[in-house]
Amino acid sequence: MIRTHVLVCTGTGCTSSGSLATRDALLAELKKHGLDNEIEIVETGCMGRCDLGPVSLVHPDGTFYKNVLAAEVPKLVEEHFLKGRPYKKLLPEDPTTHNAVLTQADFTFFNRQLRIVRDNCGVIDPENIEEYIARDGYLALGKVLTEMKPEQVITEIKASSLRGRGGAGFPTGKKWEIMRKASDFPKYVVCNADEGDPGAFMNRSVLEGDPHSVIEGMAIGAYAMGASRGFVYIRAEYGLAVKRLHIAIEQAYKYGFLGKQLFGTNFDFDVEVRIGAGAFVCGEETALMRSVEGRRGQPQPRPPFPAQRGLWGKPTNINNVETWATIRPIMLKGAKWFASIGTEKTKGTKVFCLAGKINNTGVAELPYGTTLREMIFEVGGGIPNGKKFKAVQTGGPSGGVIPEQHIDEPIDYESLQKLGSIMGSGGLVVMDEDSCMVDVARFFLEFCCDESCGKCPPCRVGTRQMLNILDRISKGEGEPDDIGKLQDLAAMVKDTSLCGLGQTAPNPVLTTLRYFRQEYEAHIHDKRCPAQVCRDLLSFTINQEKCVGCSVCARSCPVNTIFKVKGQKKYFIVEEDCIHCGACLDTCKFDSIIKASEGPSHTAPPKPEFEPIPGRKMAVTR
Amino acid sequence: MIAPKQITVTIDGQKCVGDEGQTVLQIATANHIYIPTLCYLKHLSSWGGCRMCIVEIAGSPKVVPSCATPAVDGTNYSANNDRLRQLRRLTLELLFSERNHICPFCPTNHGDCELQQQGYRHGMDSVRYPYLYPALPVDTSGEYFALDHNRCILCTRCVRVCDEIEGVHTLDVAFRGEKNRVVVDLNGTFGASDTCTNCGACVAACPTGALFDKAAAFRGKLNTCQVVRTTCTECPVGCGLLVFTKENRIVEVFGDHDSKVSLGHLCARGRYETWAVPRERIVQPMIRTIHALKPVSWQQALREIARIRGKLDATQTALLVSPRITNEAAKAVARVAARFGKVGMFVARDESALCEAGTGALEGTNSLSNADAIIVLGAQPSRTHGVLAAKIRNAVRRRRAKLLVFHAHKSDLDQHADICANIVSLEHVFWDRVAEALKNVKRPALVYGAAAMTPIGVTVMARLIQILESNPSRHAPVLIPLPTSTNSQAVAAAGVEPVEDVAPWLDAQPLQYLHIIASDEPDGGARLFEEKPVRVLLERIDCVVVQASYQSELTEAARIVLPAAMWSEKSGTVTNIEGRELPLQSVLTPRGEAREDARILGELVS
Amino acid sequence: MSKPVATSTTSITAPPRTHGSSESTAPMLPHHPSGDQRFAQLDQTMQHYNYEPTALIQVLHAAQHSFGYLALDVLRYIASAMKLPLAHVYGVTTFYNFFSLVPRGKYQIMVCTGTTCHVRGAATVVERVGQQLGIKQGETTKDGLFSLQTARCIGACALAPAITVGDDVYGKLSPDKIPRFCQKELKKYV
Amino acid sequence: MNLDELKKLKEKAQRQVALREGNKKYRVVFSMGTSGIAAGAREIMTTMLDEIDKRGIENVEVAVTGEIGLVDAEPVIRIEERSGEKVTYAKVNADAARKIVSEHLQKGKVVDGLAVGKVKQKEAERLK
Repeated sequence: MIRTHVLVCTGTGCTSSGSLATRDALLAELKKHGLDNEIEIVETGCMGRCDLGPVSLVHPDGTFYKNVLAAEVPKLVEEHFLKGRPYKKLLPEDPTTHNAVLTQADFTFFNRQLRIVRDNCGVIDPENIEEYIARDGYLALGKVLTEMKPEQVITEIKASSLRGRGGAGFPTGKKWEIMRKASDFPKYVVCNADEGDPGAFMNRSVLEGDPHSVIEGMAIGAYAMGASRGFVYIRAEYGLAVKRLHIAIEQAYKYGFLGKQLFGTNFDFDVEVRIGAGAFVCGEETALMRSVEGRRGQPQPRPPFPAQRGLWGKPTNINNVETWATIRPIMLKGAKWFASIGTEKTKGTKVFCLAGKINNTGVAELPYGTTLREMIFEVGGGIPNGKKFKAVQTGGPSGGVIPEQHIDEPIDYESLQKLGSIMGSGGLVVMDEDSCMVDVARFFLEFCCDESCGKCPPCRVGTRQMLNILDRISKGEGEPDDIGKLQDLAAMVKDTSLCGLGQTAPNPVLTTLRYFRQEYEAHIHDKRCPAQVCRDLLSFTINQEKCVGCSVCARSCPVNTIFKVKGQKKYFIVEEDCIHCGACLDTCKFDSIIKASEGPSHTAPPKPEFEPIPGRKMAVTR
Repeated sequence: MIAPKQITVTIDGQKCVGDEGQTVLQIATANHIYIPTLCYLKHLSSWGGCRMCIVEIAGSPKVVPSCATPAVDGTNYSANNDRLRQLRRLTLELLFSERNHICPFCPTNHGDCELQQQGYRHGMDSVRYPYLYPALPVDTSGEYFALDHNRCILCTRCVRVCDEIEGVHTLDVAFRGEKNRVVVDLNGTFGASDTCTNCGACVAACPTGALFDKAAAFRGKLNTCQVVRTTCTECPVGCGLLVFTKENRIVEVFGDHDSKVSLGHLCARGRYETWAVPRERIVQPMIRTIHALKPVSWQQALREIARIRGKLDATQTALLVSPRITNEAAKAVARVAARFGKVGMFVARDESALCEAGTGALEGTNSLSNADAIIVLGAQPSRTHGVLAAKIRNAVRRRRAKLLVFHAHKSDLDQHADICANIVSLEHVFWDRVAEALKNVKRPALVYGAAAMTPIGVTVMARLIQILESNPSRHAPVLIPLPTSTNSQAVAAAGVEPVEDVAPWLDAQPLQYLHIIASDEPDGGARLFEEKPVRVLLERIDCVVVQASYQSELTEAARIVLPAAMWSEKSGTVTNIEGRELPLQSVLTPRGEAREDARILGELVS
Repeated sequence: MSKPVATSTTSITAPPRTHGSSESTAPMLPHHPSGDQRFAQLDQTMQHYNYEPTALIQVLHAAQHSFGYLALDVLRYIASAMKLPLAHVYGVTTFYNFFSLVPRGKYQIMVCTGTTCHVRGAATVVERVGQQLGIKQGETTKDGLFSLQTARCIGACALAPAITVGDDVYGKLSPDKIPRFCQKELKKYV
Repeated sequence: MNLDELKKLKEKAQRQVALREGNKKYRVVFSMGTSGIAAGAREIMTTMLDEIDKRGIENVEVAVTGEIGLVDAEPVIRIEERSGEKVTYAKVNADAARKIVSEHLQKGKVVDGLAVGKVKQKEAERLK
């Protein structure tokens, strides 16, 4: 009998930390001790804490281990599996309570969560359909097909008040109803797995951890709406998710959950995977459909909406991964149960990605209405290195930043919108005092400019013009009327752009202007970057008192602009050639490099005489 | 067909009635409400990219492109208000800042450029944003037109027209975002493209000076030109032309959107070959002296002809005419026929049977647009009847109509064909495949050319018709005969005998006088020499009179040359393959002393 | 510290479709005149998708996988086999970041420049990797081994800043770790 | 596949993942310290695992722990019930192990002759 399951996370995060090597080492070590008949290794999807990877969960005890590198495996096996006590070294510490964590239940990051969508993630082997079946997999589909009429399914979804998890929060039941009523055939359902928001990977974690839940949701939706063919449009960057999805689809066909006459009814349903090729705009419904059709992913005006004219001109319903994965639990546990979770307007839970300057990075599922403070300081464990929280960016490049004064706002569609941001796909990127808001705005705008499909001038040219202004500002070449120009352009791009990408592209600029205008002004008027990020506004000098003359900085300097002061064991940075890359700062062990946010001209000390270096031309001797 | 439901909407406070399914722009235009557009072009799918035609829907903060938004009954739209005007102006500003739109150096400056017009209309007198001006290449390698990327606003009208009307999809947009660019094939050039048909539809569709005709550039503003509507006589399809002229010179030729035959489309021949290719005109009557042809007056020339003919018996004379003559000229030929020993019309090989077969159905060419199977038998429409080929390509590419091509020569249609075969030596199994392909076809069309009139062609055609008729649910196939000569069917109908082999015709009896009406045959009638013996036979004839527009080998062989009016100088009618009588309008006054064929004939016999 | 991991995650070919008619109406294609086996592979992929024009992106993925990049003659081959206009194929190919028309290094070094990586210093990471390899973004090393690119979020935000080399993902590579990373880890690929 | 087949399959598959659900009635804890291993605890455990498997008992999870504290009585097994009841068996041999499975784990009857004492939960807390 198998007495213990060792769950090894093999999601993208943990595999990149070496979880496959861990798995192999575990196999070998268990075999060595003759434990391979009683202890089984299960590869699972993402457990949500990629930053602690490779992570592992031992059942039945529920012990949660972090950083389970292959080298730690012998000791782990000895301690836990032979001696039966937790291997303390690999137990994580809860940054909120500063206690060592034994099980997930002891960990604020996990115990605050309510897992509906990610219920199976990190618990089952995503490549084994039977484990999914064991957790009521495809039961909802079976019941729906044999016991419910399509209209009843839609009524149930409407009763649950489920809103689309892709960003806009459109009521799913209503969307399905419109599609149901469309009279044209055939109809298609599409799963949008083109999670392009930088800083968001909840869809990836669901597809890697529980691909069947998405397939089952799509099948239920297809039945309710009268579709018989579905597509999963997934980013090519998500190799592992693609692989697991393919495996899942293959297995679902084998077990008769896809294909012809499912559950003995007349309902046929086929699913195909379409892999994107790196275009953010393809997350937009109409662009996505063009891409599924093998064309350039350029959006089209709506109306007509996809439910009227979608793929190949036929009615098409597009929902995102998380929405599809929510269907199954609703059908299993009922709309009432689902509607009891969340806020008045937004029901259920949302998977969030916590990233950036935060202690607990990872994927967490919480009910709507959780406040940003709870999210960041409890689930997220606060800001590392004792830094100060500055802002949180929600909704990716289409969203905006929310500053500290609004941190007690509940997270739902309406309140985020009120603050000038959006929910988007649920990415939360936390920024601390070292993040420059002009730089952040510039970063997102550059992203949108790069990813603009170029179909309409406001987005194609407007974002470029805005970016040029921001570029200037971050270089210290800002002009007094730049803020006004930015605001005008932003309003125009927002109003006139064809699709969501352009309509929301100005959001980061608008919100940073709204909450951090003084930072823009510091850049423009004082030529200063308060957060010390914008390179052209920085200066690096060596504290001559502290310098011990070890020469590490000089050797690390890529432009050879650090020289030895003649006759002394000191080094000196010649400002003229300095590119402000910060390599010297990173390498100095004596804390003697000073980074300042004033422009170089403010701080440059008088230049001493240097020792000539053989073979190197002396730079500037002004 | 059920009449579409009527809907009522309010646009800018005005009650407008339209049909369900129409866009806001369509209804507005029909009700004389102007909405500015750039990427929109009637007859093309809407793109909705330029953001000029944006309108507001009452109760919604968002703006929508009226060209792509279906009007909803009872809705209140704003098409022109301060906010929209401001947004449009800013859009224009961004467009002007994007690429090099410095007007004085542009062939469409001063009125022909829609971008410029919109700039004026919206009071866009300055650009507040820095000019981005990437240095982009100019492709001048094309035979008739050039592409200057610096002036492109990426409206994709050219791309859509190339795909949706000409059906070759030589153009597309490549790259992404601000790097977007219109490309030819795999980012090649027009000159090197083997898919481009040079139809020039892209140039006609371009709202700016990005695509321009080399022969028309800087020759005059189109909005100050005279415009004449006439018919193309390059082939028997009979496309409508809009000819722009200035000071008795053609500046530009575009397709006529009101033409029932071509709906505004043209092929390279109709659009360019007739005017953008320099040819040596004959501008004066000429009589051969020992050394060369010497210009004379009409009077002298006619007197000389009368002198020669006076000496001859009618049976020693013959009249050979080109099928390009107008119906009126054909009647004139018929009238004077008795005065010649014989009268003939030179046509291409195997084409006389086509002439005798008469013309096809009246809506023949347009019926291709809803045929669900097209059989092309013994014809090469993409070489000889460009506009028809475009219709075939579109039926196949856009509506997935079946295409069966039976021909000895390769053509670009082959790549679209379900079945493509040489008509000689077909096996039984093959016919099963054909029958299979045509099984559920409801509206077949059969386009057949001269090669279908050969014995084997006739057999194949009989077989095809048999297959089509054995299908119970079909309509009778639409038959479209496709002679290559412009007006041959009408000329034959007027009683002029088609002559495929000129040599035996000439050789049948000793001739002393031969009058050839080559009219404005592009080669000046020299195609007669394709039959080798003709040259020798002509040398034997005492007097050869050639009545032509262009100098050629044929005129070199003539004793007397008469200057004939060319297509743009004629008026009258021609009859196309559908039997439509189409008007020819004279566009220019004849060059030099050129005269219309019918008049010359009349004077000849008076 | 980061560890390289060999994941066979970039397999692009889909499992056989279990629905729809498999009857192919496309003509039998002559093999590519060069006799290059990779074209035969490409034929197979196209056949798998029944030469459906809508599968163009999937076919391009497969082609890039076997050829390393999409040369014009490969595009031409695909266009004629799938009966697609050349310009359309070119337009689609150049729209998507994933496809490259020019040869690239044997290993793609992709520096993630997603939001999280950005706030954790991705821009400096790109610069330092470039300095170490002596190339700029978009370039390939002289030995043809590595090319340096940036990616729009690879979804490894918890490991920011992250880099992928070929199929391997490396995480938590803050700028100061780059010299060591380049000197030690990249050696494995040489 | 129809709904009944699915339900059957589910029951079968549930056993695979049951360990991860964590709400078993019995938890069998083996003392696996040095002396326990020396006294043959590993073999006893294997025997017991086989027996549980053979009888298809599902409501049991098996764990190991360090020295329980009855060095002289090894091999020692403690069976903890969800209710908090704990029973310790000492000097368990293969036969005893099988008997514990059949009696205690399957029928819920404590094997009196082998049990060294029923420990109430409070006491157990104290012992920890």
